Amino acid sequence: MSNVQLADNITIAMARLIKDGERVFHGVASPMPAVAIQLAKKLHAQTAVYLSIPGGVDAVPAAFSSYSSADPVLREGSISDFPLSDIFDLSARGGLDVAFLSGAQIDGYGRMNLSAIGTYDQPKVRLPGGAGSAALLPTAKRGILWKTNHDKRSLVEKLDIVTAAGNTEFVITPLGIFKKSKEDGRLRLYAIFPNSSLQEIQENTGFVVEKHEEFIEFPPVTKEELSILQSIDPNGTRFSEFK
Amino acid sequence: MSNVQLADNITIAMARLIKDGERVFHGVASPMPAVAIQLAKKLHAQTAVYLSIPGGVDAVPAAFSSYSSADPVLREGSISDFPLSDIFDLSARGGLDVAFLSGAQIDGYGRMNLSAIGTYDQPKVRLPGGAGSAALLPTAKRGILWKTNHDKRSLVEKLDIVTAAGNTEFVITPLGIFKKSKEDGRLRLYAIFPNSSLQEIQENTGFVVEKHEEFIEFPPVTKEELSILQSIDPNGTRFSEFK
Amino acid sequence: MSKQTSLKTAVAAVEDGALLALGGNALHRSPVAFVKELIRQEKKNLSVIKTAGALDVDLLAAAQSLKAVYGGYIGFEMFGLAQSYRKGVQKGDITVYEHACASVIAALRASIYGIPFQPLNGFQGSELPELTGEVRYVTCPFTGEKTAVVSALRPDYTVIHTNIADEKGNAFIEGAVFEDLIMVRAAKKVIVTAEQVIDSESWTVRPQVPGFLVEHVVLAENGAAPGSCAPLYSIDKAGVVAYLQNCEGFVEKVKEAEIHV
Amino acid sequence: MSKQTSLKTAVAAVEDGALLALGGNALHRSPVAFVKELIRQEKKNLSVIKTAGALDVDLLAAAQSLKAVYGGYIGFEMFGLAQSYRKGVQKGDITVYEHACASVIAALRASIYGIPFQPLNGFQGSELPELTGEVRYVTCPFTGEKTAVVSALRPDYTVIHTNIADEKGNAFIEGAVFEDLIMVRAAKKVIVTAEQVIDSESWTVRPQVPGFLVEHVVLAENGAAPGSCAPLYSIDKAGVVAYLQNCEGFVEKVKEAEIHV
Repeated sequence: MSNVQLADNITIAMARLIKDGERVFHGVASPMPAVAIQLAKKLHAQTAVYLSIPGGVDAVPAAFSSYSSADPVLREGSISDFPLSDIFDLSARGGLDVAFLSGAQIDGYGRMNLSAIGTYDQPKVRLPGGAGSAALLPTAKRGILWKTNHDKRSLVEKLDIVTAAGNTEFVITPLGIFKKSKEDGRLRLYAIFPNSSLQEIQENTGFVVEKHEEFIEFPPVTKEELSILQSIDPNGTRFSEFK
Repeated sequence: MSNVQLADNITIAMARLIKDGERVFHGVASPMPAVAIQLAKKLHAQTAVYLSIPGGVDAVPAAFSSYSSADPVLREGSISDFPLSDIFDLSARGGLDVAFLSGAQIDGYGRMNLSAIGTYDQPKVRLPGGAGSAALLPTAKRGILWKTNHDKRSLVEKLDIVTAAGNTEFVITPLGIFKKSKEDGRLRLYAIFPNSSLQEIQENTGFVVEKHEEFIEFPPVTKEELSILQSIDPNGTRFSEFK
Repeated sequence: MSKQTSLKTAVAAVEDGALLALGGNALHRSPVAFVKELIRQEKKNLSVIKTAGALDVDLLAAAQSLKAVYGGYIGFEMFGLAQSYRKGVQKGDITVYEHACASVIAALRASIYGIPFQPLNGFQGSELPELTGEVRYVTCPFTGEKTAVVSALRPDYTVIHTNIADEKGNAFIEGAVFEDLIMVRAAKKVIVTAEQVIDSESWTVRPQVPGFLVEHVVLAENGAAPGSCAPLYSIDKAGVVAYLQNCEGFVEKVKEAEIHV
Repeated sequence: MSKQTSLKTAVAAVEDGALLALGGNALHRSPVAFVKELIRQEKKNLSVIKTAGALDVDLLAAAQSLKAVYGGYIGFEMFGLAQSYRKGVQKGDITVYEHACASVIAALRASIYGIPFQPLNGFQGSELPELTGEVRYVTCPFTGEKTAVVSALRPDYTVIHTNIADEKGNAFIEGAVFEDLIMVRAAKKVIVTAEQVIDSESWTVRPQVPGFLVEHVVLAENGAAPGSCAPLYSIDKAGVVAYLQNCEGFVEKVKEAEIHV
């Protein structure tokens, strides 16, 4: 399956998870969430509130940057401001519904590591750091995490460092969607993308993969979704994580 | 002596105490400080920074309100904003030079009461409250207090309630100016206005009055001061506390 | 779905016993129209958060609607004391939690930040901490310093009066914002009254209050009078004096004045 | 007296070992021209405070000028890792005090408020508190709640790059302010670089940075490049890629480029 289709699946899956009226944030290095929020707002979540680092509320950017998800283009079309510090405060007081976050490693509890591979003090690879995650993941109502690769190095039984933990509800990968189980707080398989299979996911995941109690067949991407997606992101910024 | 001259003396004395470059704040019910700051900025303190409740920096109001020192006219002519919350923060981090404050009662240590006459829980007279004083007086570098009456009910040996204490440097009344002594932290008489005398001040003050180690003859109000004062405040807002 | 509603409906949402933060400062841009409707609806046992309050707080006191005040200054500046508030406190009907204006802000910040308390630098030498119980002390775990802290104050409603609002809740304040933007963020719910309500497509200025934080928008022309709402109107001296000369009479008139919006 | 000075003079004021807060976020409106001059003047042992940093922090790492970072994210987003920073940390030359971006803000707020520590709601389940020592816990004296707190971070200098400044230090940021206004208030001293310096009498917009908080103003056209400074210029992809392909070579060129301002 082409990267184009993988990115479309992930972006559309993200959009579908956004509910109408929710306050939704993404941070740096988040091209797919940035596009997905616009998509959701054109589909079923027209009153969702879009918040991002440049601080505009409900921006409708004319285009996206392929290099940065903190670019001031993401403030275009907004009529009021709500800077990053306000967004963190909003989450801290229980007013942020969705935070899109990612990690170099994600474990079976939906915790993530973006600090280092190896140890904190003597890292093999120093990673960028969790940005807002350590404050947002435990305070936002729903964390939606994603990975552009699905392998045992990324989806691990044990994180090298727990950068952030908390309210991860979904983890989306090129192969499918995990959802945290209310039974034991562990990620279980919620949906499988058409390009993949339970077996492929099990073989490429570092933690035990079981089906979620709410497991669904992933509803096929619709023409409407694809068409609006294409009109929102004609330059394919959503593919930039796969380049 | 007329109230006009009393207010002019106090206002000019306030202006003289402002040093060039200082960051100076007044709050509610402060017509004389509001005028005095403008006067100082036209005389010797041209780079003093004027801060007030409406939040404009270095406002040059075309006129003053006789009813309120929080009036948005006090934002006129400013080119940037620094709201009240910022002013309190500035003082808290050691960046505010002068706060003009007043109290219903002031004691011999320059502490003040604007909370109540009687006890806090069962007051004879509930007063408005200290506004910013309890936070500003201990943190601003210099507190300049004033009273429009000078009697034993106002300048007392013991406050009914200590609303605020701290860095009071001067207390100005219609009769003269007290300055805190570095020796024992008590107010001592620093200057006597031309309309008064040491004896009058001693007889009308509730705490023991001694001359300050830096006692000065109050330099006569100059024509320049009076003329600029009149041009800044042609409507006599500075007299409104004496009406 | 428009958030615009009538003053009656917006006020009806406020329950007896609610904790309200009221915007504006002293006699400027405070939500007087809203307070008058609180009185008409005979709300009881309200607690009010305010840095510097005047007519808004005193009206509630005159109407016997006020249980407690968390504030730095309640008075009419050059017009004199807040007579109804003062009498209510002296009679023991109203409890004053006297703050510094700065500690009101700190307490609101705690709510903004989702934390139970907020440190601040102030109150050294003041008797207010022991008299009110509002200020306590914590030892800094980094420096060992004794640090004053206040408890979070989270208004059930923050009510602000603004120059322009739209049907989505976006609101613009011309000039002095006072503590309104802090109060808006600290509250569970926000009600905006405005001199003018426009369509959200037609903004030519940038509103400081983002609509998504706002629950109700109410058109209230002259909504801060007899206080000021710059640049539209200044303090109405005669109106304030009339109030102070007969607070109870003023309240009666307010109650008789049926509103038709 | 004008606060405008040359880049050289402003940078010369920064001492080795200084704690700097750098404005902007990621590759946007960060003070790159200032950082380049820090490198030319061979400053050593600098510590940097940043929410999300990129070229500014990495350049200092590449030039061996960086001792420590207090930050939430140091990386080039879609361009990849911050190579010099990463290597410096891996070699043990640079100490990372990894914060959440929110706790950087909290630590700066403590400085703004003149308090030794700031509570925040976050870090539940994270190992960062024990790994960095930057987050400790205090018991709320009102509720008994265990509350995370960070120590005040007070920059010796905050340096921000802005669109327009004047000779008095007033500065205007067009569009996204990022964390600049917080950093400005938290610092002991503030240096503003600007794309344009105008006369303070000629403002047609309202600057967000009041001049009295600012020490030096420096004209720095293209001062954030190859990062962006909206609406004047976007990220210069070629410039960023060239840097990442040869960080040390880039630093050498910076050092060779004598500036004439």
